[in-house]
Amino acid sequence: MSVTDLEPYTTEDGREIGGVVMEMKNITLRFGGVVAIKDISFDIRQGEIRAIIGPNGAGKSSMLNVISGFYTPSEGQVWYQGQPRPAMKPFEIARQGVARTFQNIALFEGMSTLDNIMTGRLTHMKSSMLSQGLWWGKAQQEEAKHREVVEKVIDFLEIQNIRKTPVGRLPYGLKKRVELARALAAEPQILLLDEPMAGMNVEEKEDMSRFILDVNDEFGTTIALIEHDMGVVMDLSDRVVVMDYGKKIGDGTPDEVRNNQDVIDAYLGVAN
Amino acid sequence: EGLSTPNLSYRTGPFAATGIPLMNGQRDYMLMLNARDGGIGGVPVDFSECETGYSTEKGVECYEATKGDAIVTQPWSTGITLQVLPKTNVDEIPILAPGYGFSPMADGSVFNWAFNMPGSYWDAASMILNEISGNDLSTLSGQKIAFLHLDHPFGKEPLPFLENMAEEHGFELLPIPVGLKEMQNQSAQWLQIRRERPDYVVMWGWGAMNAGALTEAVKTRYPMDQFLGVWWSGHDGDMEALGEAGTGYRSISYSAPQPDAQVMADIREYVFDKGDSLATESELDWVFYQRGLVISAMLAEGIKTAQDHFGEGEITASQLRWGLENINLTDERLAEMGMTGMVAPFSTSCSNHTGHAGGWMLQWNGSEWEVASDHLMPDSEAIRPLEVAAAAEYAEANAPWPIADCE
Amino acid sequence: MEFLKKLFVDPFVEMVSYPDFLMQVLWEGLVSGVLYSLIALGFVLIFRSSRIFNFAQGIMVVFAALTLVGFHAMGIPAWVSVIFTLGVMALLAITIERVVLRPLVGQPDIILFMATIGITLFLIGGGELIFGGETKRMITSDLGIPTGSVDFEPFGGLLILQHLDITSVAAAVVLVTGLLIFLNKTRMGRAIRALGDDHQAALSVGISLRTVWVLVWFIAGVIALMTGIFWGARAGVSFALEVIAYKALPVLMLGGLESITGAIVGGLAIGLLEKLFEIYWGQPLLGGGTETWFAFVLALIVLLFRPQGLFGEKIIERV
Amino acid sequence: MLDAEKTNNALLEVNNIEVIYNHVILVLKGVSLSVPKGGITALLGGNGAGKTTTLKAISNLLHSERGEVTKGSVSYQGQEVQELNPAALVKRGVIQVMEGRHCFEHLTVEENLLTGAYTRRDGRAEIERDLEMVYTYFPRLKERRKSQAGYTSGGEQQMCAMGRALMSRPETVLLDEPSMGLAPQLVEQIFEIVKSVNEGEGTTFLLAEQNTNVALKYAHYGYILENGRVVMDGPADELRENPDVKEFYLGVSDDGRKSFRDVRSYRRRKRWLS
Amino acid sequence: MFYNTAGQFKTSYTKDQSLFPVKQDAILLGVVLLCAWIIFPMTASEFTFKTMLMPVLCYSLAALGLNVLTGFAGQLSLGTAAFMGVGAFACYKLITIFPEMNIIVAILLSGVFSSAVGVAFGLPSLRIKGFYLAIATLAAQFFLVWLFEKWHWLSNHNPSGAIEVPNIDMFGITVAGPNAAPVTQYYLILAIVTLITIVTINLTRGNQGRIWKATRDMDIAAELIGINLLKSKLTAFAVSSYIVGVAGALFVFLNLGAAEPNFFDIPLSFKILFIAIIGGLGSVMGNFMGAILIVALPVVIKFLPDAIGLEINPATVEHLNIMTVGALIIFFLIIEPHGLARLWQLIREKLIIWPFPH
Ligand SMILES: Nc1ncnc2c1ncn2[C@@H]1O[C@H](COP(=O)(O)OP(=O)(O)OP(=O)(O)O)[C@@H](O)[C@H]1O
Ligand SMILES: Nc1ncnc2c1ncn2[C@@H]1O[C@H](COP(=O)(O)OP(=O)(O)OP(=O)(O)O)[C@@H](O)[C@H]1O
Ligand SMILES: [Mg+2]
Ligand SMILES: [Mg+2]
Repeated sequence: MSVTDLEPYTTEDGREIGGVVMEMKNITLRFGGVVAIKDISFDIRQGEIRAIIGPNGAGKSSMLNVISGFYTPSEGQVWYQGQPRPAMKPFEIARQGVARTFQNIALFEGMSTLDNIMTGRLTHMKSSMLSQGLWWGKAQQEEAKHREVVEKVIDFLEIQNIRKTPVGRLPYGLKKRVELARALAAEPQILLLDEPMAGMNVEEKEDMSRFILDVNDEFGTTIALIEHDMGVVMDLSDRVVVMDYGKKIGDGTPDEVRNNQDVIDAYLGVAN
Repeated sequence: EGLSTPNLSYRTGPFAATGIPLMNGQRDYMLMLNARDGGIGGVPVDFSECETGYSTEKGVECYEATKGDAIVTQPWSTGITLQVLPKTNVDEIPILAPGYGFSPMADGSVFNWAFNMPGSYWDAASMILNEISGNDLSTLSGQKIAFLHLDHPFGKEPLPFLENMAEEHGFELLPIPVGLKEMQNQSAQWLQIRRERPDYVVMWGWGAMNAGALTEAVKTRYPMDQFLGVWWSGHDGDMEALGEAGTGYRSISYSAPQPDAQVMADIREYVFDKGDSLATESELDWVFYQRGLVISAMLAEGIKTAQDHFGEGEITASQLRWGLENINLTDERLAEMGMTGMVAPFSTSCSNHTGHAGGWMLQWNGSEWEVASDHLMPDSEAIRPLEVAAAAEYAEANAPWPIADCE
Repeated sequence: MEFLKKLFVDPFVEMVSYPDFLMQVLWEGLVSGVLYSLIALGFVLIFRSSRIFNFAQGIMVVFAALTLVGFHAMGIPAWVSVIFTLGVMALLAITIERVVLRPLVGQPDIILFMATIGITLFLIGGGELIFGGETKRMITSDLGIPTGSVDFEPFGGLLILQHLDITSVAAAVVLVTGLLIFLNKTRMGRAIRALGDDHQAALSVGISLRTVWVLVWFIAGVIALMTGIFWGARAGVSFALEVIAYKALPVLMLGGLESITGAIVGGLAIGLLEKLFEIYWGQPLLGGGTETWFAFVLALIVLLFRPQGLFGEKIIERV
Repeated sequence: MLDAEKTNNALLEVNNIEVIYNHVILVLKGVSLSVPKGGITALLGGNGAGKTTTLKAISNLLHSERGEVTKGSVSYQGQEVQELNPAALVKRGVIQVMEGRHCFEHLTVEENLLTGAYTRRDGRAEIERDLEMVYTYFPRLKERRKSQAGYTSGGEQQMCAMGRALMSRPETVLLDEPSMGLAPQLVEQIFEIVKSVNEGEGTTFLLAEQNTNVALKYAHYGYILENGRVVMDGPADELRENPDVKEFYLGVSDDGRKSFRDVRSYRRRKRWLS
Repeated sequence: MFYNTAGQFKTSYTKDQSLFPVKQDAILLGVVLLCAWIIFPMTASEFTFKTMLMPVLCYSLAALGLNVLTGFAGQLSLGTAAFMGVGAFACYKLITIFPEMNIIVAILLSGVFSSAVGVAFGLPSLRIKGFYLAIATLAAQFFLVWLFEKWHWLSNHNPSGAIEVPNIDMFGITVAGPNAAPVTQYYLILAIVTLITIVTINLTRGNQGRIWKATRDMDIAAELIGINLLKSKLTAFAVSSYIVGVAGALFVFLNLGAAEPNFFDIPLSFKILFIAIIGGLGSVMGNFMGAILIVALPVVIKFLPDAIGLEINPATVEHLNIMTVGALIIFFLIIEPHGLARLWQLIREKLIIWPFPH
C-alpha cells in the first residue's frame, strides 16, 4: 500500500478506511518573521488514525490549530469533505464535526468534570433560553437526554468517580482524560489530539491507547494525533506525517517513516 | 427624655470640609441651651447627629432611623430633602431646611411640613441680582452672567428662577456645570469663562468646589469683584487658603457673624470653655459656625413658639409644625436671644414657610469677611408666582397630595 | 448643514482666530495630562510587578499629601516632613504586603483588584479619622515650590503659565526618566517584569515576592506623594482628591497597562484631547461636562483597534 | 555505590509529611524520602500520586495553591526548612523546575534565563559564561533567544525552564516531569544533560517522572508513589528488574515489549495499595 | 453527623439534575424562604424594612445581574450602576408616559431598555478582554450618568434633575410613592427577586450556564469546541443588564422613592461588585450573603452604638464603619477568595466528613 493510493481498504484488524475527508493543500503559516509551517500538504482519510510527529517547535500544534480554525493559514487551503473550506470562525468548524484536545490542557477549571463534558454536547443542544430559564419541557428533557450520552462517555473512559469533582483539582493525567471525554461527547467526525499521552506513565498510556483505538473502532471516528512517544505512534497509527522546522520531511506508514533517513536524522535519532 | 431634634449631618465625604463648621454651630447652640437654660421651656433638647456623608441613600437610612421620636428632621442636603419631602407628609414630621432644599417649599399650603426659612435659593439668587444691578434689574440688560454650579440638585435649584429673570430682564445666562468629579479640576470651566468673558460669575458651589473655583479664578485673573457666590460658597476655610488673592469676592448670606454677640459669650462660657465643643477656637468666628448657631436658634424659636401656644413643654412633631409656621422673630426677640444682627428679623405663616428674611453681602477683604452691603431683600413679587406655580406642579406630579387651606 | 458646520468648521475657525486661547487650552491640557500620567505611573509599576490593578493609587495620593501636611502642621520643617512622609509610605507598603498581598498570592486578578478597593476604603476611613475631613492647604511655599506665574503675549493675546505647573512638569520628567532607567537597566527591573508573568515561577527561581512588592509599593507611594504635592497645590488637599484616580484608568487603558511609556503618552494625550474636546465641542454643542467620559470613550475606541492599548504587551493567546 | 551512602549522607530528607489542600483534601499521607548528595533520585508514580505535591512541599511552593504541610518535616543539610520562603531556599541552592514549564511569557528567552541568575551575586562575566553553557546544552534556545517565551513551542519552553534553573548554579534541582511533551531525542538529551550536570558539577537531582523507562535508566535510586504514599523504593537497577515495575511502569512483560495495539484485549487493575 | 449525604441516591438523571440533590440543602433553603416570606415581614419595623430588608434584596438582585456577567460569563463590569440607572429612568418614563401601566409590568419592561443598552456596550467585549474590557463598562458608567444629567427629558425636565416616584396604585393598593406601606413594597420586591433568582438559577445550571462558564474559564477553548463567543458574551450582557435594570427600577420605585443621576455613579457600581465578589463569583446564593454583609451590616454597625446607648461621635462611627467594610472585604478575600458561597460549601464538605478531619 502506498500513500497516494486512495482506494478504501480494510486494515489487518478489520477497520474500514475510506476516502479522503480532509486535505491540507500547500499550507503556509507565518507569525511576523517566524514561519511555523512551510508549504505543507497532506490528507486524512475516513476512519484512519493519522499521526503527526516531529521535533519540538516543528509546527505540529500549529498545524492542528489550522485544521481547527484557530489559525488562518497565510497561504494554502484546507479541504473538507471534498470542498475547499471557506473562511470560518473556529466555532463553526467545531460545529462541522471537528473536535480536539489541547497540548496545554484547556479545560474549564471552574466547572465540574460532568459539566465540562456536557459542554462537548452543546453543539447538539437546541432549547431556547426562555425554556431553559423556566426549566420546563424541552430544556429539561434535553438536559437529561444529553446527560445520558455524556454518561456513556464517562463510563467508556472510566471516570465515573470524578464526575462531580471540579476539574481544577484533578491530577494532570485525569485532566487529559476529561479533555478527551469532552471532545468525544461532541461525537465528532474528526478528532484532533494534541499530545494526549504527555505526562503519563506506561500504564496510563496503555489506557489512553485503548480509548483511542476503541473510539476509532466503535464509532469510526477519524483521528489525527500528535504524540512524542514513538512506541504509541508506531503502534496506533495507520499513517504518519513527519514535520521538521515547519516542513514536511516524511509521510507514510509507520514502517516507511521509521526507515526514512531524513526522519531518523531529524527526529528519531538512532535509538529507535 | 427631652425634645428629640436629630440632625442628618455630614462630617465625612467630599463635602465634609464645609459641613463640619455648620454642624458644630448647630450642635453647640443646643448644648448651650441645655447648659444655660436647661433646654427650651425647661425641657432639655436631645440633639443627636446621624452621619450621611452627603449620600442620599444614607440620608434615607438616617431619616428612617431617627424619625421615630423626633419632632423635626434636618436633612442637610437638597438631594436628601427631595427624597424625604414627600415622606414627611405621611410621617407627619416637620422638615427644616434653612436656606436650602426646594425653593417652592415656601408655599406652605402645598408643603405643609417643610420649612426653609430664613431664605430660599431663589431668594439668594434674587438678592445677588439685586446687588449687582444696584437694585435695578433693567441695567443688566445685554450683560452676560455665568452661573457656575455644582451639577447636583443643589446646584441646579436656582436655574428656573435665573432663567426666568434672564428672559424678563434681557441678560444672557450662561450655566456652567461642575461635575462632582471635576470639583478640583475646573480648568475647562474657567477656560470657558475666559473665552466667554461674562460680566459676572455667580457660583452655586459646595465642598471642594468652592476652593477649586476660587483658585482657578485667581489663575484666570477673573476680577474678584465680579465674582459672587451663594451662602454656601462663603467658607472662611476656603478663603483663608486663598488669602489676599481672594480680596473682593462676595458671598450672599442670610446670616452675619457677630463675634461680640451675647450668644457667643454664652457659647464660650457654657460649651466651648468646658471642652464640650467639637469646634476649634478660630472656627467660632467663622461665618459657617455662626450660621449653624442661627439655624439651631430658629429651630429653638419654633419649639418655643409651639410650647407657648400649646402650653406644653414636651411638644409633638405636629405641634412643632405649628410653631415653625408661626415664628415671629423680631429685633426685640433677637436682642433677647443675644443674636442681634446675626440674622434679619422675619416671620412665617401658613402660606409662607420661608420667611424671606433677606440678607447681606459679605465681602472677603483679604483676611476675613466683612458685611459689605445694607440689608438686602429678595424680589418677592418676582419669586412668589414662580413658587406657587412650581409647588402646584409638584403637587400634581405627586398626586394625591394634601393641600392646606391657609385662609 | 448648520449642525455639520458647528461640528466641523466652527471649532477650527475659533482655534485659528484666537491662537493665544488655543495655546492656553493646550497648556492646561498638558498640565492635567502630566498629573494623570503620574497617577497612572503608580498603577503601571504595581501592575507590572504583580498584575495587581491597584485601585488604591488614588487614595494613596490623598494619604501621602495629608501625611505631609499633617507632619508640617505639627511644626516639623517641610523637608523633614517629606522624609517622614516617605517613611510612612514605606510603612504602608510593608503593611500592605504583609497583611493583604502575601495571603493573596496567586489569586485571580479580580480578587486582588477587589482587595485594593478594600485598602482604599480602609485608608479613606482611617485617613479621615486621623486627619479629619477639612480641606488642608498644601505647604507649597514651605517646600520651595515657586508660586506666581509668567505671562506671554503671543499673537497679541495672553498666555498665563503658572510656576507651579511648570515645576510639576519638570519634576515629572525627572521622575519618569529615573523610573525608566530603573526598570530597563537593572536586575530588579527584570525581576519585576518576571513577577508579573508568573508568581509561582518567579518564586521558584528565587525572586522574593516580598522584597519586590514592598519596593514597588513604596515607589508607588513616592509617586503618590509627588502627585499629591502638585495636585494638592492646585486644589487643596482633601478626600475629594480621590476621584482623580478614576482619571488614571482610561490613561492606563489607552497606554497599555504595563507600559511606562504608555502611561505618559496616554496621560498627555488624554489631558490634551479631553480639554480640546470640552472647550471646542463639548461646551458649545453638548452642554459641557464631557470630561467625565471623554477619556473613557477615547480609550475604548483605541482599544477596539489595539486591544492591549497603545504600548501594552500583546496579549498572548495560544492553545 | 551511592545507595550505601544514602542513609548517612542524605542532603535532603523528607520525614513523613502530610499535605492537605484547601483544608479538606488530603493528598500526601505520610511520605518519607531521603535524597543523597550528588545523586539522581527519581520519584515515580502515576497521575495524581502526589509527586508534584511532594516537590512543592519541599520547595515551599504549596502555600500559593492553598495547600499546607500539616505533619512531618523537611530538612536540608540537616536543617529544617519548612519555614523558609522559596527565595531563601533558592539561595541555599535548592531550585525547582515546575511542572508545565511556567516560563515568563512576556520576557524573551534570554531574559528568562537571566532571571534564573537572580539570586547570584558573582558578577556579570560568570553569568555570561553560564548563559553560554546553557546555550551549548540547548542550541535551540540560542536560536530563539530574542523571541518572547510565550510564543515558543512547548518543547522550547521546557528547555527554557530547565536552562533557567541551571542558571542559578544550584546545588539541588527538583525537576518535575522534565520529559513531558518532549521529542524522544530531546528526552534523552535532557537526561543526558541532567547526568552530565550531575557528574560534572556534582549537582543533586530529585526528579519526578512518568517516563519510568528513562528515569530509571539515569537515576541512581527510585521511589514509587501511589495515592500519596511511598509504596516501594530501591536502587534504580533493582527497581528496573522488579516484575511489577516492569509490567506497570515499563510496559514490558515477560515476553518483551507489548504493542499498544494489544492493550485493549485485556484490562488490568492491580495495585500494591489503595 | 446530621449533615450526612450518604444514602441519598438518585435513580434518574433528571433527579440528579434537580435543584437540591442534597436533602439538607433543600431544608436550609426552606428555612431561609420561611424567614423571608413570613417571619421577617411579621417582625420587622419600618426602619428595618426600608434600610435593611428592601435594600438587601435590591442589591442582591443587582449583584445577581452582575454575577451573571462577571461571575458566570467572566466579563468584568464596572458599569452596573449606570445600567441600574437606565432601568430606573426607563421605568420613570414608562410610568409617566403611560400612567395606566401596571407598575410590575413597567418594572419588568424597563429591564428591556437596560438590556439593550448593555448589549450595545457589550459589543466591544469580543475584542477587548479582562481589565481592558472594564474600560468599555466604565465608559458606559460615566457616559450614561452624564446623559441622565444632561438629557432633561429623562427626568421630565425636573429642575433638580432627579426622578421622583409618584403614588402608584395596583389593584387598589398603593404600592409605590410616599403613601405606600413598606410591607407591601417588601412583598413586591421579594416576589420579583425570588422569580428572577429562580429563572437565573435555571439558566446558569443548564446549557446556557455552561456556555457562559466555558467562555469565562477559557474563551479560546470555548470557541474551539463550538461556542459562538460573540453570542455567548452578548447574551450574558443582555441577561445581566436586564436583571440589573430591573434591580435599579425596583430600588428606586419601591424603596428609595427618588433618585438623582449621581446616585448611579461609580461608587454604587463598586458596592455591587463587592457584593458579588464577597458573596462569590459564579454563585447565585452568594449574592444574598454578600448583600447582607455589605449592605445590612454597615447599617447595624452605624446604629449599634446609639442603640446600646454608647456615646460616640457619629462621624467617628462612620469612619470606623468605612474602615470596617474595607477590612472585611480584605478579610473575606483572604479566608476564601471565592466568596462566602464557597466558604459555605467548604463548611458543608467538612460537615459531610465530620467528625473526621478529612
Ligand atoms: N501565535 C504564535 N505567534 C508566534 N509564533 C508562534 C505562534 N504559535 C506558534 N509559533 C511558533 O511556531 C513554531 C511551531 O510551534 P508549534 O507549537 O506548532 O510547535 P510543535 O510542533 O507543536 O512543538 P511541540 O512538540 O514542542 O509542542 C514555534 O517556533 C513557535 O514559536
Ligand atoms: N491545588 C490543588 N487543590 C486541590 N487538590 C489538588 C491540588 N493540586 C493537586 N491536588 C490533588 O492532589 C493529588 C496529587 O496531585 P499531584 O499533582 O501532586 O500529582 P502528580 O503525582 O504530580 O500527578 P501528575 O503525574 O499527573 O503530575 C491529586 O489527586 C490532585 O487532585
Ligand atoms: Mg505542540
Ligand atoms: Mg505532577
